[in-house]
Amino acid sequence: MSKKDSKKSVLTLHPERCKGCRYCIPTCPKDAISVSEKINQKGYKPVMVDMETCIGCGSCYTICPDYVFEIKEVQ
Amino acid sequence: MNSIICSGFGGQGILTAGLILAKISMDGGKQVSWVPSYGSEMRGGTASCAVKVSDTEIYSPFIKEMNTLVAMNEASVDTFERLVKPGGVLISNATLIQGRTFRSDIKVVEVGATAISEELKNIRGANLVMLGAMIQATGLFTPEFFADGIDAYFDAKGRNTPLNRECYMAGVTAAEQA
Amino acid sequence: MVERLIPTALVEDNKFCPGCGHGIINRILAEVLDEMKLTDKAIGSMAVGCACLMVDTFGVDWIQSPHGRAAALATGIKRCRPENPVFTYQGDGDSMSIGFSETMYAAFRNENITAILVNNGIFGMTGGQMAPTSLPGQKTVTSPMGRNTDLTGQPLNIINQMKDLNIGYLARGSVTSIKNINRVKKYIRNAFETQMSGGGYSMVEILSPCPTNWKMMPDKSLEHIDNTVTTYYPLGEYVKKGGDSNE
Amino acid sequence: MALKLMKGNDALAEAAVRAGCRFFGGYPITPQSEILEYLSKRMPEVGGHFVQSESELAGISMVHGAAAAGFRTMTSSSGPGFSLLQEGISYIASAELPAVIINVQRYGSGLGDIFQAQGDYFQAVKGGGHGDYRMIVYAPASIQENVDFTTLAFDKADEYRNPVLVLSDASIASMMEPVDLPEMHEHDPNKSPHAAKGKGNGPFKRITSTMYYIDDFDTYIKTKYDNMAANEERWEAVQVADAELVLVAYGITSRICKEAVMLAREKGIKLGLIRPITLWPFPAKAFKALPDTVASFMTVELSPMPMIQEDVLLSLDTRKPVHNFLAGMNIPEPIDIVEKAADCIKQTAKGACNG
Repeated sequence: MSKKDSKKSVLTLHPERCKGCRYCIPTCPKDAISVSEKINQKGYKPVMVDMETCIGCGSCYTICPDYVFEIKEVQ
Repeated sequence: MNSIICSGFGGQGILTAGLILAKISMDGGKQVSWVPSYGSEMRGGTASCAVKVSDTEIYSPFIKEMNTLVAMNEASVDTFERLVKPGGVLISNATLIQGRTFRSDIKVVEVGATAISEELKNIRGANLVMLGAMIQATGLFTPEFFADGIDAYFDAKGRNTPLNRECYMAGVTAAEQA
Repeated sequence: MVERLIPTALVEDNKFCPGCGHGIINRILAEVLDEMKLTDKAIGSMAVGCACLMVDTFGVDWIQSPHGRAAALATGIKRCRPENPVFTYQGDGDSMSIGFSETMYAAFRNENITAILVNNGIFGMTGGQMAPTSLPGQKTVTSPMGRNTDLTGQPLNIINQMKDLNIGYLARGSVTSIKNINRVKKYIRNAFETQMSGGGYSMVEILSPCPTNWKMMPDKSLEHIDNTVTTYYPLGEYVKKGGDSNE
Repeated sequence: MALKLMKGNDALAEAAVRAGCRFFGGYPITPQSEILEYLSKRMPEVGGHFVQSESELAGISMVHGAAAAGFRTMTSSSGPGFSLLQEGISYIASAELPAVIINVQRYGSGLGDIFQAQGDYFQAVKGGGHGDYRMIVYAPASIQENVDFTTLAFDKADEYRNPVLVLSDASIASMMEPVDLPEMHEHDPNKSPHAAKGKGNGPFKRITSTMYYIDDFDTYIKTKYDNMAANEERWEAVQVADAELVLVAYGITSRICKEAVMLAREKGIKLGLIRPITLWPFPAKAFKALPDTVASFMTVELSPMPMIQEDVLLSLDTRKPVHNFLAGMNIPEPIDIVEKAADCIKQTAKGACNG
């Protein structure tokens, strides 16, 4: 169990999947999500995440209809 | 080719009589068909079935003119007597069909089938009495072969009683004496 | 803290509109199937509507039925393959309008299947026409003056139709918040657990936003569900036979 | 094997069971309800499944589901119910799934009535559902053929992965004749290449319209139905070698026509008979093989309007008169058929045309 304590939740972003619904922005408890300016392959302005602020809580994963976010555990 | 119509009130076991005839004929190596009455003209309580028994292929299973009519009630005679072929046989249930003048160019065998079956305490066996009379009058099969067929038919259903054969044989005897 | 990885059944990006609730529901359904180790055995029955868009992106065996008949197909599948988890995934127009009879009779027979009915109050794929579930006064392309309930009837509450039947599980959730999404995931899990224990018919109705046809921004769509839609279609578990109790 | 005296509907249902059919979904309607009644008892005996569906729409969709699960499966209906089956039949054809459909024809459009008829011909053979599909349609004329062609229908449905129709009628449904039933055949649903059973470790299956996944689908589907048309024609020809007029009739009517042919021959009238056994594909080859003595045709149909007549005309290389005997709701008498045929022979000699 001691190893678990050393793990950290890290967000992986798939901005190419984002359709710009922005459900994630008010859902993020740390206000770490904002809209980027460049347009993705689907034609939307995808969200971007301030990784310094992100705590890897997974709220964005839960609300996102388009599988833009994943939370992975790393050492 | 033998064309037989069995006709009577619904509930007189007339479809079953035809079915027994078809089944025993089949077991006797004949080609057979059995068609129940169908269509609005047959409504109003009268049921009938058309049975063909043949040594050769049966084309149409339907019957317009018949060799033999098994008539359990008055309405059956009204409907079908005129369609019996000249020289054909009409088995008439004399318990219910009385005081009638029949065609003279057919053989009419009057058997009190309902009364006989009542005497034998097997009221549902009136159709078997009629079958006995029909077999005797037409010579379609030997009476004994057909009697064994009736036993086999009810044995297969698991509800045979000696009364079935008795009813049938009473019909054979009545036709002999008629 | 646990990992939140995209479930294995989501084999391609979904094809739904921005802000569509189907995407969220697809993911939580896929999560439940993965967590219960049912993804490899599941057989889905879909019919006609936006749900059809899942046929290439949601990686389980699919059978496509005529419009409305998904529950009848699922009946045929489940009777033949009782060991497999069999589910329907349909919208409200599909399951409650043209398919009302098939939907109700699957419940009436207590078929051991799971029905996921996504209620967004309109026919989505055909362009936002009025559905049985549309709210009184709701403007749609076929009720341009707002739904007149004198002429079209009251909104169809499928839970009310089913809750007195002899069935295994019945619940209604929504996907408007983390809390509601987690709760509806639990409902879906309860539904499949009901099926896998032979508990009979299970159905989860999910209130879901259609920003495109509602002509609302996505965030307003979620507010609309919370503030208005749920007053007609209250959330909660209505029938629950067996399993743990969580509410 | 011992012969069994069976009703048409019962024999058909037993044949389905013996062909390995293990799912039936259907709705009561006269004159096919005995098929449901029989299978409601018989299916559980063989480990199969019977569902009395809430409608024909649901019944055919249950069959669709069972077919997708890899099972041999069947539904049956009649007239008004057959109309409701069309949706599902089109979908099953589109998904290229095997299934057997029974239509025990009854009389009339709308509610109609329960007695024998052949008025569903167009709906059966021209494709009653939407879109581009065909079905092999078998027309049994006896109880034995009810058994034989129901059995064959399951094999052909599997062979072509396509629904197959058995077009019976109220007469054949209710009459009894001796039948020789085939042995029990077990069908392994897991060996059906199309069966949905959960993806396991492999790719997932999408059992939907195959048009989505086949390149040049137009050519593919046309080739499929062309092959069926080329290989599946069946018919019976009776006394056609020297016939002047050939009767054309299927199912129960063909048996009356056979009697009419024999009757005509006794009178020196040279009638023959072509009995289509498959109504689709219509046995055009039977007509191409006829001798030059045949100067005209007469269809005999249990409907008030001609239907088969159209397909006979389409099957003839040369324009020869095609008359019809429209019996409507009445079982025709062989003698009446012979008399009209004799009249048609005379008319033809005078150069009269169709009708």
